[in-house]
Amino acid sequence: MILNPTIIANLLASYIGSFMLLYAAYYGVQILKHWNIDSGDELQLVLERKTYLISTVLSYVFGLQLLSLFLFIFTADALGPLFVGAMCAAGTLNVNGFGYPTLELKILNFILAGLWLVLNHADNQGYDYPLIKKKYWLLAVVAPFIVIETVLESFYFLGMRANVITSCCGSLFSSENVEGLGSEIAALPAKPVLWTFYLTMLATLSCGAFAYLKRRGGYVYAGLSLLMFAVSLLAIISAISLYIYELPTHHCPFCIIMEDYQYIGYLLYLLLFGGVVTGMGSGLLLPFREVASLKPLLGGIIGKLTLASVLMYALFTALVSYEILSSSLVISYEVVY
Amino acid sequence: MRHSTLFFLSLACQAGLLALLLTHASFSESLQKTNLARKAELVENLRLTDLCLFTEARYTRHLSQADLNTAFQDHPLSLEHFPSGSFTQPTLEQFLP
Amino acid sequence: MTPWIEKQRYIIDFTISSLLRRKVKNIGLLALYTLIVFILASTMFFTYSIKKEAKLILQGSPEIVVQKIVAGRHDLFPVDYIEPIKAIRGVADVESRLWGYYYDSLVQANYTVLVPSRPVDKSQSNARTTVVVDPNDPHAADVDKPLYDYDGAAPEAGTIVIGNGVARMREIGVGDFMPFMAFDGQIMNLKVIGTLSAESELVSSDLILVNGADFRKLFGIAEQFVTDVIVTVKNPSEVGMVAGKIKKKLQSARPIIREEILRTYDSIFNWRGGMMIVVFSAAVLAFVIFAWDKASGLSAGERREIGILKAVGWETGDVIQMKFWEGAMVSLSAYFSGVILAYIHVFFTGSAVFEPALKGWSALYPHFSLTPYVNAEQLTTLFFLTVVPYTVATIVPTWRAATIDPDTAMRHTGE
Amino acid sequence: MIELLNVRKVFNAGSPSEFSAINGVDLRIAENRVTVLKGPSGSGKTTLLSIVGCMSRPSAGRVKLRDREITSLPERFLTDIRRKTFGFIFQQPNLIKGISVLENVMLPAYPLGEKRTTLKVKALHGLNELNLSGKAASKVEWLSGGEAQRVSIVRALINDPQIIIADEPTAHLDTKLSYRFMEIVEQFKAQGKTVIITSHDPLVYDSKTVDDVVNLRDGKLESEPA
Repeated sequence: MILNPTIIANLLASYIGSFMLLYAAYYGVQILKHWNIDSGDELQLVLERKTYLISTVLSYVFGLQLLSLFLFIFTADALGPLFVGAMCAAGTLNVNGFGYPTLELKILNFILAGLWLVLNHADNQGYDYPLIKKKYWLLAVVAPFIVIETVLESFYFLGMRANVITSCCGSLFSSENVEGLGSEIAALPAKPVLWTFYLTMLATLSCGAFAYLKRRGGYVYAGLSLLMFAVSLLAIISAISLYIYELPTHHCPFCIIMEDYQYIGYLLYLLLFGGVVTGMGSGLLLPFREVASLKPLLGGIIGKLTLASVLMYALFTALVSYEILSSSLVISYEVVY
Repeated sequence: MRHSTLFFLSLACQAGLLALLLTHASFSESLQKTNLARKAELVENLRLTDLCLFTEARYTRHLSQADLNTAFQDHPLSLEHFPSGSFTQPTLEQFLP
Repeated sequence: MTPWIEKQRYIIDFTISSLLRRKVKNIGLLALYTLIVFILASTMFFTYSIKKEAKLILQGSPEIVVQKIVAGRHDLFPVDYIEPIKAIRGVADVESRLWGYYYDSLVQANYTVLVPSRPVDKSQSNARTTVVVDPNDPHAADVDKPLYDYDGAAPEAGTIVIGNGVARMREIGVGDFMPFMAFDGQIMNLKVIGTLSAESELVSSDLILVNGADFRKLFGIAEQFVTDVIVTVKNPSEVGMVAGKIKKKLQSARPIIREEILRTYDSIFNWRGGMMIVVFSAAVLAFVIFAWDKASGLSAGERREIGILKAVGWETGDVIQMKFWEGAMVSLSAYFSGVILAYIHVFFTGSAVFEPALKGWSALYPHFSLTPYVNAEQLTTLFFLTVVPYTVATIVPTWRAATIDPDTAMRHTGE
Repeated sequence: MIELLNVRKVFNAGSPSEFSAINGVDLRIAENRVTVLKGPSGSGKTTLLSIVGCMSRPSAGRVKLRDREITSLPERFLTDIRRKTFGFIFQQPNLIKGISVLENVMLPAYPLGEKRTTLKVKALHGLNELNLSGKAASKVEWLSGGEAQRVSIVRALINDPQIIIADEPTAHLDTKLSYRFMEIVEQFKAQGKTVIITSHDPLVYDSKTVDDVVNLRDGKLESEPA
């Protein structure tokens, strides 16, 4: 293990997050078991009060999850010099087999926690706790993931040995090394990927606008927003990063959050994560439109979420386009690596 | 004035001060660039290998050159009897991969 | 949206006035919190800056140093070994180094005595300043003071160049003589012909540069030995491989690669920073318990206040928000002031608090000012180490406070 | 306006210390009338009042407000109804120390996020009505008992509630101030508000302002009004 302040901070955050979530999930299960809205028993009153605790805890966990996602990448980046051959996060994440799974789970958990908050917000608008059981089932689903994430993260950090020869982003995300998903994504030709990105984005945005204005096609939009999330990540690795780094061979999704690139990555990823959470959240709420106590309000909430999602994706696209246009890199021909 | 205005004002002041200090940091970083380059040049010319931070004992001076003829430091994790041992360790990772 | 903002502002207004009503308690908490942030931030700033500084400065250190090890101990390096190393493919050059330590019983300090090799030839930058110091005019060099009054050439026999720390300790300067006791008890009086600049103290404070012949005379080292050798490699990417070959060829050799030195310094300060944080985590924990206790042990007055708020129409969520703002105010103020104070402490006052610990028993301690390197990573780490535990510790007590029954206000009869 | 059907309230249910404060109360409180809940201490007056005022939920039974069933509403909705419908006057003035009279008065409106300037105008107007305009900036600690009581009345009125609930309002007032309080109640009635008071003070329940008197004993209504 490497004793580094940032690693300690990471582990601390993830233990605290897991602990809080388990605590919340425990009461969530109590609620699932004993909930009876018509009762005026003290038990019911206690459970209703617990819902406040759980939503407070979950909002904190959500915030923590977002911050720790970035902190995690930061740490991975800062540890680069300790490992032979690792120059940035891409290399350090590869130090052992737990790095990338942790990162992927972190992203997944962030989205799940966000969806839970969306559901919670909608539930709080109804006077009879219409979604309470669904909400706590979802919580019960999210909790194990966060625990697994914590376990993986612990293994990742505790299993680190300085001076291990690892690959850096130069070889991992370059197409010389034809193994692994990373390099396969990187090997995708930049231009077609950009075309795909813009076309899917156009479809997503217009579908979102349609869903917002006509209140139809919400499910399609939710699906598209998830697809768009994946396509955007792909595009960042295989094409957009090239324009930001102004290097035709540097495919790294992590370096863009570094100081050298004016922290542009934060904005990009925040918009992207925000877009996918709100977009999927709108789809998540759609089945409950007909619930009596939510009927008058839910349409508005879904509309707002859709709008937020569309705006964030649009802003993301605008930012990406600006980066591409202002970049001095010109991919005028198909680069054959 | 409302308390909340005062609060946000003081928060903004603190954040501003911090931002100022960070600007100072990046400013002095670039200011120190030539200075650092010259220090690096001196290091290069004299073939130095270590910082002159811990001068209390011979073996703490050139940490990377590990002068092994000294007590209390044959084991890499042995406790130091010199106070600077609380800041540095006898070198660990000096062996080839 | 506007009602929401207005509501938050009302809540903040109220929170602040309620904090101010319990001034002593809250200022105590804030001061303690700030102190915790200050200590952690100072540690991080210091270790991080020194790490970065080491990394930048030592960029110029030798690619490979080869020592000889006998029975696991550092031994003099035979000159005969140089030729076999030169013969290894990929080796550009091999230079010998002569250096050692000298204990000065007068001031109880250890000096590093070093014989400078010829300066690295950099054809592109021949602009190195060479100042011939006139011994009769001590201020001659101040006109346009270069960083180094030293051009890298080895001093002539009988003369030395000293580091600024040595000059400071012995209160000597250019033109003075410095006596050394040689291995055989002979006294050698060497003349100081130059000092290394004060700005370079972090690397040169304890140096004494001598002539090769003087060095051998001082320490009694025979001509066929040197301290160690430096190997330069033609292709920088082959350093590791060349080092491996040297080790293979000369079993008793111990090659040290520059990258390893840099990595090691990185690890050392990482480890130390982490160590400090582990040590201080006891303090953080104590603080968190204190915060928990403060948040959960509501006084009768506070309970009554919350009861009134709830009775007049505040909802549980509103009280939670109030408590959230309370926590945010305390932790943000403490965080910012702690970080600002730490910055001032480390970069303006030269880590006055840490100096005794760093200095240890050193008689000769370099004077140096660190170049500030502060980045988002450090600030986020600090945030996680201080604000997050505090916030989490207060969630449950907050919720407890917020769910006080509104009718407590009604049931309250006595004042 | 408010209808209680077979309402019970049990504390510490299931434990040996279980006791029921309210035992099957049926009650209708009509609009624009002054109702007094009368009974010895421990008869469940305050508990009943807190159920009527949406501060707590009954263990069983139904509560209807303007024909809307509110028995099992979650707290956040109940609070929302409460702060818009009810104004509370307590036995103690229950003012928060350390902040000004004006801020105390504005307190119930904070969660509604009204604009501060309009809220301030409203609060000053309310203080003016009860001859307290000179005290707006002063601290609560400096008020006399009667002034504190009136400040708490202004606070109860800040959200313009339809129903005023007063719990033993005259318990700590002398005769003169108690009469003054009943005058204020009279004004409420004139403004078309509904007033519910708990009291065992004859000065209150024998007042000509009072329309209905409900007798409570051991958590039950006494059939014959005294």
